[in-house]
Amino acid sequence: MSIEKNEGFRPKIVAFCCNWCSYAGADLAGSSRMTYSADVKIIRVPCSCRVNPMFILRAFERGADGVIMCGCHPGDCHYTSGNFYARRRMTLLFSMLDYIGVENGRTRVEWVSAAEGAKFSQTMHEFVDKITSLGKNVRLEDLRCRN
Amino acid sequence: MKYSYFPGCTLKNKAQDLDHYARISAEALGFELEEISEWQCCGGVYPLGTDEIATKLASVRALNDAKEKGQELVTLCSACHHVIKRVNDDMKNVDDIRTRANNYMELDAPYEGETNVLHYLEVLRDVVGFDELKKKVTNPLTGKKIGAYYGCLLLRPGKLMSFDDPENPKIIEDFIRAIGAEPVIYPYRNECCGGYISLKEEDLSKEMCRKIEESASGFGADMLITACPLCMYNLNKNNGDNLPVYYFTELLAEALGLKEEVKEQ
Amino acid sequence: MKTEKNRAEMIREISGVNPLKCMKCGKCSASCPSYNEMDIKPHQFVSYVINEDIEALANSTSLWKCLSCFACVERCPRDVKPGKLIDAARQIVVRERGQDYLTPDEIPELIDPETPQQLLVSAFRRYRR
Amino acid sequence: MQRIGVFVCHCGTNIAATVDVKKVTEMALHEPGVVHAEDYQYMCSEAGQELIHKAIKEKHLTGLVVCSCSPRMHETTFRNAAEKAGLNPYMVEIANIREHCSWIHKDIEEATEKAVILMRAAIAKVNLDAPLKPGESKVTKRALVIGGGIAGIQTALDIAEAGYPVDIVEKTPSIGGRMSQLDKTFPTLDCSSCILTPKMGEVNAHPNVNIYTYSEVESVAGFVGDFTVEIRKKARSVDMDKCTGCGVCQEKCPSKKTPSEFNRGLDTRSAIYTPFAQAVPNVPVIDRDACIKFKTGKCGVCSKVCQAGAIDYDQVDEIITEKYGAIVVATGFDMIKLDKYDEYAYSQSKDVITSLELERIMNAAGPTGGHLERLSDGKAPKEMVFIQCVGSRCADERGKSYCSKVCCMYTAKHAMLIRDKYPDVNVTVFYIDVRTPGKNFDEFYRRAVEEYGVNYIKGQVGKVIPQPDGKLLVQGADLLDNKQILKEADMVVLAAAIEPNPDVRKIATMLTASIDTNNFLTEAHAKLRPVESPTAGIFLSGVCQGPKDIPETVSQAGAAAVKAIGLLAKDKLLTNPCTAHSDELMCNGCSQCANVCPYGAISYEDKEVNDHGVREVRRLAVVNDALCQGCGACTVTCPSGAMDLQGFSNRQILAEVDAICR
Repeated sequence: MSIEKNEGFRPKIVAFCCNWCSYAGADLAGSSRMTYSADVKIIRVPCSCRVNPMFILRAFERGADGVIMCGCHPGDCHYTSGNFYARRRMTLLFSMLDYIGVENGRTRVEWVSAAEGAKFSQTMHEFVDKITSLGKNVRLEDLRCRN
Repeated sequence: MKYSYFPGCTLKNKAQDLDHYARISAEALGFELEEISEWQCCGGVYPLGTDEIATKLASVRALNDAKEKGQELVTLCSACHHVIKRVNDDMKNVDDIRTRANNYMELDAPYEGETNVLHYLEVLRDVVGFDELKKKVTNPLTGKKIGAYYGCLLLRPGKLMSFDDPENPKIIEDFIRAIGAEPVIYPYRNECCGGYISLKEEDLSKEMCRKIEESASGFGADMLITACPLCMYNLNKNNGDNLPVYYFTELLAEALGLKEEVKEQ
Repeated sequence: MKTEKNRAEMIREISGVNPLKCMKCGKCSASCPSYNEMDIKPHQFVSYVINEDIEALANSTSLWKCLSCFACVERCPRDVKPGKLIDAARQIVVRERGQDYLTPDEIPELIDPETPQQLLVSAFRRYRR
Repeated sequence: MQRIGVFVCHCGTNIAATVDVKKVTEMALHEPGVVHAEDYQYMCSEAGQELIHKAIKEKHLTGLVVCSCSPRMHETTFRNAAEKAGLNPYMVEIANIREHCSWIHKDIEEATEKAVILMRAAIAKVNLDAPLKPGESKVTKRALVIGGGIAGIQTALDIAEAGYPVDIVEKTPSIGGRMSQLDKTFPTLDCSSCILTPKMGEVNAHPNVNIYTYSEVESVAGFVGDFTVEIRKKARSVDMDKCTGCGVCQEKCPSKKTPSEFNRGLDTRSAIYTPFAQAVPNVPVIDRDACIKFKTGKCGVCSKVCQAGAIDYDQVDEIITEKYGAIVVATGFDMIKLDKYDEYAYSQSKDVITSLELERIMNAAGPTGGHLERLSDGKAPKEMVFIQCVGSRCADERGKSYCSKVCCMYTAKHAMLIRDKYPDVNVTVFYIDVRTPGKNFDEFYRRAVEEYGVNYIKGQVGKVIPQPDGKLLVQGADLLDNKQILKEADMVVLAAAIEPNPDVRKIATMLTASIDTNNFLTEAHAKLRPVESPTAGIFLSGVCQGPKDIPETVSQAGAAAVKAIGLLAKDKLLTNPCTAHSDELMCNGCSQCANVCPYGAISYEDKEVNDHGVREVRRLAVVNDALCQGCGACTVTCPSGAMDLQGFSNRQILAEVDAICR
């Protein structure tokens, strides 16, 4: 219902995908022609553990409405344990986002394997719907940069 | 242990003694069935349609009543169990049904599938324990060869009812062993008896009962027991005296030495 | 009057079933205890809905022969569960026309002293609005 | 400031049909640093690469952005093209406007807008790219094959023939795998043992092959060219050097009640056993869970009867550590458990069996001596029913989503063999589809129908109903005749789905090789790199990658061997230059990075630094480029921001974020 309210709103969504599983999963979604919204833009990183919380804050600072991070399933990390670090870091970061004014629903972590094109597409659908229903995000500001 | 109890239409009317057997046995086994006040009939059939709300409300009322008392909900009749358990699942997992049912009910707090629904047999298996039951049996039905008749409603859909293996159940067989008799396993025990259609399609349901009876007798059963009053009626009607069908609570009371007591009352 | 397309959509909606998932294995028809009584067989329900031939389903005796025993629901390997489609088709018929398969006048002839309440309750629930 | 060239590929119509490539090209020229932009039909072609070459030379480009397919597809192609023109290959970035754009969007305007944004992000990244130089690492010239079935045997033989040493690790007491359990093979009806046992002998005798049976991989460390593997050689309780394989111990062993794994539990074996008569090595093992000596301390019969004195109750597990350059996974498959499919009465009747059990029954060395009989009463069957797709092609959680691929053919084989040997036995097959894509496959199936009179019925079975007289009633559908059938049968054979060996998940985790939702190992590219794992140095052989029959398995085993040989033949490997690097002036030596590094690539050194004129000795993190795999875990954990990843630096990723959110 709230989706209808925000009709016409095109969210900016950044997706961080690890090279080994989720980026390959996105490729598979592509080659299988499983559509999802063009509002999602993917940034390739070697591993989900390369995603610095700073990157996510920066995205919100620059006007992103949602940020999603995808990695290999727990236990399947190409670098053995990277996604565990990522999971812990994101849990911590997400728990603080509310405090700085970003709703919980604007961030998400999802595990997508190289074989899960359908899951990638489905996840992006859901996420875009969610962000669309939340509407435009408040832009974070770095107070140090204020006069 | 005290449970909220949903007796259902048949056990409250035509088959009152079966309900008495259940209550008195429960008492002997150390748990109490507290009948839900002002319960309404579950409807007898689970409405499969995803947009059916009104037909699910009776179940929601019973479930919410149990929730407010902080009790688990025990059912005896297979059909009630099937309907209430599935409605509970809807209330827990289907947003649309939950929202609409709650809008209609206007409860103090919305009902979201909190109540745990148990069949009487599950209480015997998981709370009392069949070993414990066996110890309390004073009048074992030794020598009786009994076929368990599950029918469809208790077992299916397997994942949702999560009662027992829908294709190879054993809970009633274990029950039969616990009351000292010998279970007879036969393949038609989870095939439908046609109870639902016996009003209008008598011949079809007769044929189905025949198959069940033949299979059970073929494997050596002297009698059948069931947890569904409708199955019991339908099978008895169509079997004649060849293979009597009893309700499981009756044999339970008998094994616990309580049957005469009930009769005297 | 609703179009066949509307009605097919309604069946899909009420049942929550995507008939396109069917791989035509026939396990539903192989499991159905009322198979021989049905004019349109359980596995055929799927293609009738896909082909939007709902009028045929509405006139089918199968709607009233289905036992709601869930054997097809339990065993369908493709998550299609034709029993749900049959139930939805029955709903459509009952809702649209109020065409009752059972009327109160019939009852006295059909029952005997032992008939459990459950049978009447369920029959009414299944057969009429 | 970089001088960047942007190259936009049409990919025929794959990109150009949905993305306005001209517009993307034009927009590129407005971006900072871009001095050249052009589009072309197929950028990856010879002619396309020539365009890139020419532009680099003429416009003195220092960086490239190619807007094309996924970097996982052609990044290497374009990097090589850049290198040929004298540009450092790591100055190339790909904007993925095919898989992530044109293929998944339908609206041209939307897709074009997204393509431009993806291009901007790539340009922003190239602007901050720096030339990188790969290091070198050594190659250990030895291969490891995990699994000793036909896939593992063939791979090992091919690698050994090329002159490289190979070790096979096999979990069970003998190599041979599933193929050794089969009676005949389709579509030629060759005897399985007759073609397998010579190969088992050959691989056992090969001077370059070393076989560890009754052994499991315990741990894997290292990376392509330089893996270190620990192998647990389980205590066999029999000295392999002394044992002559006479078999007396197995005969005399008083504990004979253990279900035989080889015969699928249809009969029993002794506690000291070889799985089958042609086992390689022909040395028994003592199953300590079944052995009376191990359970009670009393017995020792095998030791008394062994003239070679080979029995050793005190043997312990041994851990062998070995280095390998390449690892081939050949862990194979098993059949699914049928406990969720009891409508077929598998657990309720002994006469309902799986196809693999039928293989054992049909085999002369099997539990019935090759005589087709009912396991309940030993009677010869007159009516046999086969049920296809039991647990295959399922959308629910009971079964597997995929087609198991081999069942249609082996069922035709079984039906044909039974009709041939026992012409009075009627055979009925309930099928959903008969799938026979393979050389001489459909002809084989047609022969079963036309020459042998096998009765194929299109329709699935709903229930198998055991009858009081011991017969089975099969209730199925005949969809072509639109009938429900009740067929009386003496035996029912279930074509149960196959699934990857359950151990493969553990092994894949050790190897950091990707695995799909069905536990099949993922290949690096579904079409172009089908025998390689995305993890360098790991190769895939046989059913661990997906359902396959024997000829396909053998071909893939050979292909995996060639890929492994190609790797072992190199003296040096170029390492990934995208490694972590610590800024000496920012590092405070806190050790956080070393704690998270999965490769132990970070160490600490006391080093003199010149911090704005202050000279002092500090404890600093130093990354070993040869060990670093470039995951980036350390870069995020570093509290001072000293650690950064080359090729994926903080500034680069932030620039991409900025470009996308602009």
